[in-house]
Amino acid sequence: MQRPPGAPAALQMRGIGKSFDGKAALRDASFRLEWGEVHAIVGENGAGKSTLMNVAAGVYVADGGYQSIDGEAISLRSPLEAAAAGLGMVHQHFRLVESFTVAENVLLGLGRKSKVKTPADAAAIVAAKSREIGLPVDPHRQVADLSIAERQRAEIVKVMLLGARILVMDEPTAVLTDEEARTLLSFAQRLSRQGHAVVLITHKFREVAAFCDRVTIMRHGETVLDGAPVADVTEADVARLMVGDALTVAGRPLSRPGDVCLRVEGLSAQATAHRQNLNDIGFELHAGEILGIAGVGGNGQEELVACLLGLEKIDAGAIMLDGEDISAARPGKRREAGLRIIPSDRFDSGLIRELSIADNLALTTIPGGSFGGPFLLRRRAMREKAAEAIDAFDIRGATPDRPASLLSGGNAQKVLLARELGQGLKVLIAHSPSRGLDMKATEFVRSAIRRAVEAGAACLLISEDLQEVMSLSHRVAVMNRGGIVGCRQAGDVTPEWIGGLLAGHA
Amino acid sequence: FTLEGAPKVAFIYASSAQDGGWNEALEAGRKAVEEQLKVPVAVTENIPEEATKLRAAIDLYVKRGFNIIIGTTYGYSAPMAEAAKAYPNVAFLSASGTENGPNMESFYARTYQGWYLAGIAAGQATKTKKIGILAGFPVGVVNWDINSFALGARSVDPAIETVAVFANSWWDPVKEGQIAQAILDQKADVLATNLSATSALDAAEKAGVPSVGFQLDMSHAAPKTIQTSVVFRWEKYLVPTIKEIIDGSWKPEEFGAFEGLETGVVELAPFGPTVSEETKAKIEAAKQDIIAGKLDPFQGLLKKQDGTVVVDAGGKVDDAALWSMDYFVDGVIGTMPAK
Amino acid sequence: MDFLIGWIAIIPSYATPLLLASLGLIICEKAGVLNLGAEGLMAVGAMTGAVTVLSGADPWFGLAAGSAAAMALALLFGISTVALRANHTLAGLAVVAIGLGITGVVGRPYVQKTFPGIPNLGDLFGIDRSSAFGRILAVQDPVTLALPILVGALWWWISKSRHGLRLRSVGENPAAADVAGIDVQLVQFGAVLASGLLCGLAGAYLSVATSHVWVEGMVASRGWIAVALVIFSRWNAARALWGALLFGSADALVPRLQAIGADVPVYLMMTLPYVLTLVVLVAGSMSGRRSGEPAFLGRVYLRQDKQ
Amino acid sequence: MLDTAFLVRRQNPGFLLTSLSYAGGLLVGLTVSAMLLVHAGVPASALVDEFLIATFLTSDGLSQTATAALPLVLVGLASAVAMRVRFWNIGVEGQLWLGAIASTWVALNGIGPEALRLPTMFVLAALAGAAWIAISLFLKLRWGVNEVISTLLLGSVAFLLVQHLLFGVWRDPANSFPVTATFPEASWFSILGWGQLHTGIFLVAGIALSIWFVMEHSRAGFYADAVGFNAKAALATGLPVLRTAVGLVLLSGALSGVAGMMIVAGTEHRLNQSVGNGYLFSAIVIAYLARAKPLWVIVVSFALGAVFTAGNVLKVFYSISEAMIVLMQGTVLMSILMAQFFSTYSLKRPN
Ligand SMILES: Nc1ncnc2c1ncn2[C@@H]1O[C@H](COP(=O)(O)OP(=O)(O)OP(=O)(O)O)[C@@H](O)[C@H]1O
Ligand SMILES: Nc1ncnc2c1ncn2[C@@H]1O[C@H](COP(=O)(O)OP(=O)(O)OP(=O)(O)O)[C@@H](O)[C@H]1O
Ligand SMILES: [Mg+2]
Ligand SMILES: [Mg+2]
Repeated sequence: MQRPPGAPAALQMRGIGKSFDGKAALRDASFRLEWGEVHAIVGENGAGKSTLMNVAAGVYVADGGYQSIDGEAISLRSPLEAAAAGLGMVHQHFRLVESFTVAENVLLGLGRKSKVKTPADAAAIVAAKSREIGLPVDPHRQVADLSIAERQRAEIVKVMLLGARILVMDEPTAVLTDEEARTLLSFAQRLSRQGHAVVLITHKFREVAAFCDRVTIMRHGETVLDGAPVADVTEADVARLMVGDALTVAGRPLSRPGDVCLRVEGLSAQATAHRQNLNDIGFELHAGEILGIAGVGGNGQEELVACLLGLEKIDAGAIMLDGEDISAARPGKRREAGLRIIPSDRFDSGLIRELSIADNLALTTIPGGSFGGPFLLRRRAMREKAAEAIDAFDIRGATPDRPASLLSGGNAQKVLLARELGQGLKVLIAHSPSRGLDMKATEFVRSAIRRAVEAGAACLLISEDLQEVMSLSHRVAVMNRGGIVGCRQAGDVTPEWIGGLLAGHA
Repeated sequence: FTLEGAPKVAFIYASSAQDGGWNEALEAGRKAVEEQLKVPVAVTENIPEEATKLRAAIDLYVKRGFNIIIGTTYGYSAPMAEAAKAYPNVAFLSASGTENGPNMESFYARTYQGWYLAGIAAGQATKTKKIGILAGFPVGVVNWDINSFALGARSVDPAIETVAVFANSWWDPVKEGQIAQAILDQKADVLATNLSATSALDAAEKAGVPSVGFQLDMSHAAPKTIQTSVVFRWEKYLVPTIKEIIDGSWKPEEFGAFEGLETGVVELAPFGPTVSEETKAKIEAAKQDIIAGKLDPFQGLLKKQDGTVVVDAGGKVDDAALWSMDYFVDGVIGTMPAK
Repeated sequence: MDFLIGWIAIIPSYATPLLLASLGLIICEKAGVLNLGAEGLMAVGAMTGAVTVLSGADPWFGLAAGSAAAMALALLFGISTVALRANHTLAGLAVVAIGLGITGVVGRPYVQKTFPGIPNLGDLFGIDRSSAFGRILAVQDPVTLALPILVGALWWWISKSRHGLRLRSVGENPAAADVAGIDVQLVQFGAVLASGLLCGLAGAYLSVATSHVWVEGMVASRGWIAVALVIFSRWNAARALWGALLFGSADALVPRLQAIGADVPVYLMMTLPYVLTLVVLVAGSMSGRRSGEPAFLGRVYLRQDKQ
Repeated sequence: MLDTAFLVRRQNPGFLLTSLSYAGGLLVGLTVSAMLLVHAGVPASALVDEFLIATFLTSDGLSQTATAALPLVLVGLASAVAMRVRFWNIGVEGQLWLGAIASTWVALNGIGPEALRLPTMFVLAALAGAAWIAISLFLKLRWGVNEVISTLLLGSVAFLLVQHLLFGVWRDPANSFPVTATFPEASWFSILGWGQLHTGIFLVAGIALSIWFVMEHSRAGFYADAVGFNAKAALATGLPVLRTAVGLVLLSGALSGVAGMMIVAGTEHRLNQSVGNGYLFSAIVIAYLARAKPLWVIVVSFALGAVFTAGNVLKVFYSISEAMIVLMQGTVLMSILMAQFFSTYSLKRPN
């Protein structure tokens, strides 16, 4: 339902600049969103996509530039003003109060003028809306108890309920299953057909191709392609414009699985308020092999990783690394035995924001005695080692002394890789290693893992991204409700098989 | 002892000089010194009872030519004694102190004599045969007030009991009011306070119960019901002593100055409306007996709360034993914190 | 029996100021502003209340004046923490110092001057004191009487009402509150002022209602107890009531034991309120409850920070 | 300033701007304080003459400052090391009292050979302080009891314990005042001949430098930072999280305990009810202003010691009350805090 040419744009931004204390995030960026379209914004990590949309949503105030909604020039000072102008945004980092239920979060967002006054009423409309858009959400559950994917669904439903005419979604599908992503995006498409305008920030070209009308590409804070019809661009065009050069895609490691490296038998752990239970998980992982674990987030993946690493106690079962039971050992000991991990949340349990990059890189080896004896710490050696790693892994924006917090997502992930793929690696547990990364960074991560496996390491790849699991793994297992519900050689895996195993999922 | 240089006097207080009680009573003495002796007098407040801080203050004063230094709390005593050794030509007077020397004298008053008289007033007034007293900390100078008060009341009627409670603070009017209530709840119908705050007297006035104040005349807090207050008149000690120091005739007492009703350092404030003429006469007689040495509040036979004998009939508690008094006498209901 | 009645009757006078201050702190901290300044706020309330009554005003007006003055100090606290984003812990300590200091300086001429306080229920309604209940009720004052209602209302307001939801959201996740259209700073300012109001009332209660006199430092660490009670209550107004009663009753017990001559180690007995509070706290924690601490408590929110 | 929309955080304020904002805050605070003093009757000319000169430019003033700073450095470090592992030690005074009790016990009972009297006091004071904080630590680790409240409450308990002893076994037998007998000289730090400064300064210097070295140059210090910033990540990367946290928290208690010893053995030579008061406020302020950095703790402690010295001068010569001095401290602290705003944030309006 395209409007006639000449009609005012839903959202128009021109010459937008925004810098944070001298460092420019946006330079002269522009964007034009029409009513009735789904408009994709793509770009590398740090290109300024979120910043641009945060400016549109009144979270950031631009340094300069022109902005209008439905033809009317505006200068927003707060998210409230943006909401009043009819713009709603699903933020990349969810804006949910963890100690509230989903319904309470919605009630909060509805504001004072809404007719919905009680959590019970809010719960009713949440349930209705979530059915309508096909994203299941239990309105009565506390957000703290939800998995990332569930939170994402709750956040989307919340913003939908606020009744925006212009809907901005910042990487909404990063943690959804393909099925859920499809449902959400077709809903977005429906919305646009009803005359609303939708912005979709994403790193996945297939979503752009399948669900979007036009695409805007950003690089280094500038708009390099301003709203071209999707039909006119190919994936290669997009990649080239985003990155400035072509990408090579890594496939499955060219290695043949060797001896059993990691054996997990009958692993079980009780559920608690915040935790899914694990029941009787068993698998074998061979050297030189990638075992992929597919499944919807929140089905025990986090818990499995925590148990393997030793952050959580198990109630039954054994974890054998090279024939030795490590299920009672503390995390440090497991690491010494060759266990490494890339966690799903980099800054939650992988890197320490406030510490320097050199410190972060040395974190795991210092307890073992590197960089000085049992007492002293040789900072100079740490710095030198870090400089080498920064070089070797091409970590942009890093110097040994800068705090890790200043790194972009992709580069932070590289720091993690540099550390975890280092000496002594036997078993790598990679949990959603490319979550939220752009194409280039994703390829970098995947090929690094590939190289490590080809060099003889074993890898347990846990991911919600089916494509990732299927293209990298030698074998694929499926996880559902805290258990492994099936396992096959990669060659025999079909989406239907996986879909069938996941069907039990609510 | 001879003073070097022109006399300059300094008073050092541990808290505010206007505390409505102990310090303010000394302040009255200080003002008298200033007016009557026409010497420069400086005042410092809030020097905590810590050696370093007190010593620093004393050093500053001495450097500025002050040569008569008066400390106002027992907590100053030991550091003052050290300073006295370091400055042999400076005179030190230590209120409720414990140390003495060639240029240092501790001074306190026989407050128990006044409290004995107050006890007579209370004993005359009580109908329930129970009176109460609220006090700060269980130190000798407080314990003897409580005991003497109880003994004074018992001199009227040996059946009278005295409820004594320590507030564990010198200035917490909130707690004092609450404790006053606790004492009144024990059916005490006279309430005395050994503290500076007036909230106990206020509670007594509300309850329509006669009361006794301390340190200053506290009648303003309970104009209808107060009987009297046991008050200090420090000028009676400070003016002559400082005069002697200036004259060069001062000789510190070996065990400190310890005066009582006879010099008027301790006395009773004017009686309130609830005190009968008969009571007044009784109190006056006892006062004269004490001054004449015919009566001592702590004369035998004196028993402790638990019945053990302190002194036999005919004997009396000597000064050293007074200072270390850490018991209640027979007739006091209360808990002595620790032994 | 007499002992029990007397004890029960006096407990509210111990608990009321603690509870009032804790309630103020709970509101403030629910909005994410850590408030360690209670001692200073209470000091200002106590002094202003007393000085107002001493200058001839009605005691009720004294309570109001105490609250207002503490609100002024709370405003300074708000400017520093909410507007200028100063460290909450240190700003709280500065408030304690300023409050204690300024009352000592300004209140100096008013020390130890007795004044009339607010009447108790016995005086107001001529309650018959022959029954135990009458004896207990008669010595209470209207403020104490109103407290359970205040607690109930606050509890409902914070945990059930939509305003409470907004208040809590600011302390839990100000970024979420912000995009929900809530003026984070405004809510925090309001909460800080509310803590000034209630802490000031608590302080004024000490001077105007309980002791009818003012002396320097008369708050005597009660502000710190209130800070502890907030944690004890897990930021819940209803539980703060029980905490204050628990602490108050233990505190009231020791002098009463002395008054009947009970042979107890007094100083060790005086540790009872502290130890008891700790024991109950531990018992609560053993049952593994969430602490209830607002997630963003004491931290600085800036909209344009990288989330 | 309230205009949230334009406020951005400076990514890297730089040394100059940070120092400027500190200095500016200090200056404003001092100016307000000076005005208060003048209002209270201190002649403006005297402010410089006596107050500044007497405090900073006389030997007496400096030695007093140094003496006062010794326990301050210890409690400041105590607060700082706990802060490094995110343990809020609000019970510094309680642990200090315990240290004072332990050293008093050693001194009064002549425990151990005379030559080793001070070392014995030191060790026992450290152990006592550590033991006292260990209660809170245990409650936190075992049942997750908030340490703010447990250390605060135990601080009050410790003080009552001191009173129990002072009014009990340790009361001055001659006068029954709550002051212990003066310690035998074997339990005194000897005077260095410069004011009341005593040999305790060497102990404090040794401790402070060791802690600086440990925190900045050792593995333990590295662990401490990691654990403090993100305990979960530290655990996941294999650091000995529990050992580090426990070690530093116990160290914090021990340092407070030693501060108690420093006071009774260094300057008081006896125990009474008031020697430990006020150290909590100082400890927290020092640790925060020093940003938990050991060397800065030393600097800030001396600055605070100077404030105390200056306060003493004001009290003595101008009858300035403690309340006024506390008010000035609060004012200066508040103004330094507020001034941080200008180095931490900038206000950027669209052009
Ligand atoms: N609040 C902020 N403070 C400082 N820098 C910021 C802030 N927000 C964004 N930036 C910086 O601005 C640049 C653009 O960031 P932005 O989040 O817009 O990128 P993006 O395109 O959304 O990347 P991604 O795909 O990873 O989400 C980055 O360098 C980022 O670090
Ligand atoms: N505050 C900052 N100051 C200076 N440089 C920064 C800052 N934040 C980010 N950068 C730089 O900007 C680049 C992009 O970072 P950015 O934060 O956009 O990553 P991101 O991919 O958006 O992260 P995430 O995926 O976690 O949102 C990096 O090179 C980083 O070094
Ligand atoms: Mg980003
Ligand atoms: Mg983004």
